Amino acid sequence: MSPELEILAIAVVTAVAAALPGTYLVLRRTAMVSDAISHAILPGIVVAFFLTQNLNSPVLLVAAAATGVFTVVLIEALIRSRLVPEDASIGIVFPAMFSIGVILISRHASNVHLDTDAVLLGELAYAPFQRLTVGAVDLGPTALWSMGTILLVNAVLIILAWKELKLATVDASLAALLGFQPLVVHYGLMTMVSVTAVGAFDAVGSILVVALMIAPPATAYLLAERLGPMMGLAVAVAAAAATMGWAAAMALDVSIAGSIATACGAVFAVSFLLAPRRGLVAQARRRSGQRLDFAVRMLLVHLLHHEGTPEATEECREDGLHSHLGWRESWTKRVVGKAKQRALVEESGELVLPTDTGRHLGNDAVIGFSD
Amino acid sequence: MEDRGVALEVEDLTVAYSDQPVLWDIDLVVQAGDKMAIVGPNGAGKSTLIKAAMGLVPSVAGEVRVFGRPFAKGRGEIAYVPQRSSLEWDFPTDVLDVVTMGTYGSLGWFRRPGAAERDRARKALDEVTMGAFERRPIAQLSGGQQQRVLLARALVQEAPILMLDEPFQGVDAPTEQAIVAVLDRLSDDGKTVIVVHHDLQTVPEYFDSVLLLNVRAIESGPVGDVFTEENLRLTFGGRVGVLAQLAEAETGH
Amino acid sequence: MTTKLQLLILVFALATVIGCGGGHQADQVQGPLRVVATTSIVGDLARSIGGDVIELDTLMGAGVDPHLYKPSAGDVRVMASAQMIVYSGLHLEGKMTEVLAEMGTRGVETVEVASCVPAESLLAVEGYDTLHDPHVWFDVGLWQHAAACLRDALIRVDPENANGYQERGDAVITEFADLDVWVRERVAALPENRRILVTAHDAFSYFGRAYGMEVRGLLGVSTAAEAGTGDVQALAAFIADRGLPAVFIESSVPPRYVEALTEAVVARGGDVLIGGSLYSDALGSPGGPAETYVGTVRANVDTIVGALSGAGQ
Amino acid sequence: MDFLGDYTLRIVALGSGVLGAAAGALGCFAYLRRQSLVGDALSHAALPGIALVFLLTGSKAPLPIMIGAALAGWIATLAVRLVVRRSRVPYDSALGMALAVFFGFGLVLLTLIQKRPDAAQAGLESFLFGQAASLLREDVVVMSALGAACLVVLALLWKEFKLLSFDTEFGESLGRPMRRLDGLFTLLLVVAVVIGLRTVGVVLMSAMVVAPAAAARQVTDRLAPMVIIAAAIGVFSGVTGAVLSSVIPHLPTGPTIVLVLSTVVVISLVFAPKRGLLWRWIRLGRLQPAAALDPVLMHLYALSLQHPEEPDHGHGLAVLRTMSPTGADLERVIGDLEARGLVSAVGEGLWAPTPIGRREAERNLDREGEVGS
Repeated sequence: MSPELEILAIAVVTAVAAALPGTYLVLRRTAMVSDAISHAILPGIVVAFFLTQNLNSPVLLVAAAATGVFTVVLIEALIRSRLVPEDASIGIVFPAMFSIGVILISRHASNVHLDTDAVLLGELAYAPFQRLTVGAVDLGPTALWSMGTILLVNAVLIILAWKELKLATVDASLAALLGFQPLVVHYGLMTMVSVTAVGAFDAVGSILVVALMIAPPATAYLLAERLGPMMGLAVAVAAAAATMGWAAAMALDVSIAGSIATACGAVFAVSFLLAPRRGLVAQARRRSGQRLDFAVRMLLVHLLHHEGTPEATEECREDGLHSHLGWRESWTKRVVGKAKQRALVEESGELVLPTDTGRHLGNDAVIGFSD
Repeated sequence: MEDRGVALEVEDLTVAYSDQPVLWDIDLVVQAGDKMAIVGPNGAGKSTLIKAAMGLVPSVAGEVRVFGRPFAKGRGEIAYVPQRSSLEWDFPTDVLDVVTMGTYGSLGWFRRPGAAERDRARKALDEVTMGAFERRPIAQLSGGQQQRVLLARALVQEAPILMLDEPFQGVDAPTEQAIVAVLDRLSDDGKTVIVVHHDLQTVPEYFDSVLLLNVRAIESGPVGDVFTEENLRLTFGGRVGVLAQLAEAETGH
Repeated sequence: MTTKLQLLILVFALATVIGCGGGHQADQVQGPLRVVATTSIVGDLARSIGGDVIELDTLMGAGVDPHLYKPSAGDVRVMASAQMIVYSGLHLEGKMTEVLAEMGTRGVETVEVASCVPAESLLAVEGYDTLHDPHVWFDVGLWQHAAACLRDALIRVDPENANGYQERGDAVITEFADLDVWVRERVAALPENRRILVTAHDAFSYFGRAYGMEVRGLLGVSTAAEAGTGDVQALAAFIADRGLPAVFIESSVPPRYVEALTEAVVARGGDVLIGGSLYSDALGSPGGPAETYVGTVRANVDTIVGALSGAGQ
Repeated sequence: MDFLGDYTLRIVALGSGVLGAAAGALGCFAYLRRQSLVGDALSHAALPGIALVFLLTGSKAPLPIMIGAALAGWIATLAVRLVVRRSRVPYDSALGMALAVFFGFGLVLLTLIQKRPDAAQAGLESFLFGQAASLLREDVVVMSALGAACLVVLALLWKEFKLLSFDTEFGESLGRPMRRLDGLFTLLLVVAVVIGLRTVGVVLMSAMVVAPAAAARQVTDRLAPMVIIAAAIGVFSGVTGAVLSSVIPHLPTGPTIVLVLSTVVVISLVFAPKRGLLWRWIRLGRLQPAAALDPVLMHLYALSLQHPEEPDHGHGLAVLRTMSPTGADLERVIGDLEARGLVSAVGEGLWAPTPIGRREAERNLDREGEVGS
């Protein structure tokens, strides 16, 4: 595989690995945890550096993951105290954690090039150049293996604990009633989020992780009604956005992570506009469709009302309808056209008369009940 | 009932969420002084109807007139009591403050409520027998007390029309009695009261007119004329339980 | 349960497919030696020694701070097809340094120029014996080692053009030697009590040691570090006490830190100006006087000496 | 030590204090409206604005850069508002998405800028962000003016902003333009946050919005005191942090202020009268009805549902302990529940809810159902 294709593979694997736990984050309204972790892991990295005195040690990565777990536990404990809402809990914990890291650096290591970026690789473009070799055999980029493993573990855990996770996400009190342990399931999920996030920070960078954890599941949320399809869609959207962003970055020679994050936004924006049922366009279409539908019924009611009465020749003339109904002429034409098309009315000379179907429908409308 | 003029007139109101019409071509005339219940099964669009009539949810089509004037000009004539559960009860404020919010409409911009406004609020609180609770943080209220506070807030608005969304949902018996008493008093004073209601049994007792709603307006008018088994079957689709409830209601009164 | 089992099997099957990615080799194509340099300062060195014989790509252009560099998609191709990669090292390029070092173990010729400097000449970071300040190039004498190192590496990798490399390399080393003397003379012309360089961040330690200037910075090298109110006060007191006429901003650091410093000095009754902007981790714009390493060093020294010897008592 | 005599300390303490007051007050509304993380989101979302301004003007002049940043942030918040209003995507997801997508787009622009051989780009992305120790006199003047303006707007529109945070629908039913008020409030927040980013940096600004409000909320049940207390906490933390970092060498000012703020939050969470954790713990010991008792009762109720035919089927403490591994003192909680007649012993170490306990549990469930819907 060429390095470009390896990057694509890493991007897709990371995207899928992040979208899986991301789906639960979106549903649980704790999406911002992903960003909070990216700030909050700093003190863990710093302390691990003090212990190892080595910026390249894998211990730093492990410490980052452990700090991530600690962060979500802290946030969760605050939320559970019910003294502070979710978003504020996140907003209290991560600045405090980050500040501890900054103070440690400023006091003890201000001349070491030590920060989150310097410790976690965080850059897709370099990922193909860090490779896993056993003996003389090149097994491919390290990031592909690490993210592949995380993806595998996430997928297996989610499949095994599907029911429990679903319940704990959708309705924690019901889960408790049914004898599940939402706390255990929840902390398990949060550990998954944290490990995935830190692993992915190392592979692709923090901002892309935040984008991949939130945007694909949010896009899927626009399109799907149930958890299973939503997660499937999230995975598909994540992979598609990663591929599109990658291709755009290659074509324009720009930041790959930035491009994929932008693609995530673009995919969401398109779904937001064009989603078949929930999209803005569909909403607007439906409005105008309903207006027309509604007008057709009004027309029928009007025609029925005057059918067979002396003023019918006046009231039901095609060219006079608009003034009687108080409609604009062009709109009236559209409504009559629609009614004709649905065979609800027919022309009889200058008059518009309801057909049998139209009469039926109109009567229903008058009675006000047809469900 | 003598004709005291039309308080609220809804014409051709259609509302849709997603692709389902929630309300379909609703026509409704409410006479001034009426005590009207809006009744229908879950998902019939009862709450949506009063929200749409208040302009709180966008409607696809239709018109609302208040005392013959377009809604935009007549909005000040309506006081609205939202569903209790739609509010953030953990908000840092006390009972008197919430009730005083009812005076904000008449205060206009920038002016702060003063002693006069607080007095009005206290009177309203007394009327719902919550006078002793004026300094109580709202987070510490029971469901029934919350409901009475919201009613008091609407009373303070001194509007000729009141719309209440499920005021009896999950409240205790004393609260229910207190609310009914207030509604009766309002009606006696010539105010118009429109209530989204879910308990069929109490309709004949509490209200003098009723709108049967299931996406469409099935029928509306005086309880005696409209609240029939046939109409209820049309409204509720002949569900078991509903008719039993009705039977119970008939034997009860 | 069967669906669960099927799903699990699917997952593992996918994992196997992904796992069989396999490796790649940089394709060997005939033509000029393809060299990739990281920072603009290293790129300038490679250009001077390699001349037109090599095909040089410099990843970070003028003004790009190596701490903050964001690679673009094109860099992947450039790096993958490189026959030789030249980088500054000692963690200047952050995590990239580590990646490049690893590439060096896999057949790509990599040259970490800062590590060519004799170990005893490197400044250790206070408190960490194994870590060193990467800003070696401000000591022009030390940068001669970098030039020699790169020259030898080019000769080794591309013996056909050895003569050219040797010639240009020697010329560069001579030029640096002259520059070193020039800088020394310029700084020596300053009165002794004016030989103090105050900047926003600590990038000038090698410069200070080599040319006899005391160096003070407000911020450390780490982009995450922050200054304390006490640090600003202490540095302001120091400047006021010494009656220093000028302090300096850097092109890549917001001027407000140094502005806060000068405000504080003025409030203490001192009279200090911002003496100008120094180039720290990157060269100036092409076409300007600081487009080369030599030009940048000259520009910095002119700025420093000009401001410190100027107004004042 | 002569605190007030020193210029730097005076400026830093004053600046942090003013910012603390304004952010603390505005932050209360942000906190109550669940917009606590707007500061963090804006600091990322500003990047494309910064990059575009540089692409257009080629300079890092602070004012255009700040305007670009504020505009990008403002557009991001508008996008969040649109998404939340017109779809079912929750607010926090929309916010996180705006943050990441805007920042990602900013990265794309930055890599384009990097290709331009232009030394003026040096340090572009860090140019927006200040540090508390480097506050300038000019900053203090600007912050005081804008802070005062914010407080004046808050005071003038007090009841409208209260409606906005408590019951938007009711506000609308009064005919108030709640959407425009929402836009105005968000604009105030954006301006305050961007000024804060420029002067004291991302993390301190994020904390200044959330922490004072969270701490103040614990100690009062009314809005006006909450806003005043939050502003006071902001001032106190700003000044204390500045003094500490002046006295102790190499103690960075911004993070110190954040830790002072965090300490205040922890203290208020633990010691707040009536709400605080300590209070809760004491109540647990004192046979008072307490929310903390509920989980154990709920678990016992849930367990009993598994034996519908056998209402008196008892369960041991070991089972309960696995259900609530929070380390609560189960013996005491159970004793307390028994004293209140909510549970009874049905065997050696076995407990079951009484009928009253069942009703209580069912009521709790109803309550949670309502909150959830």
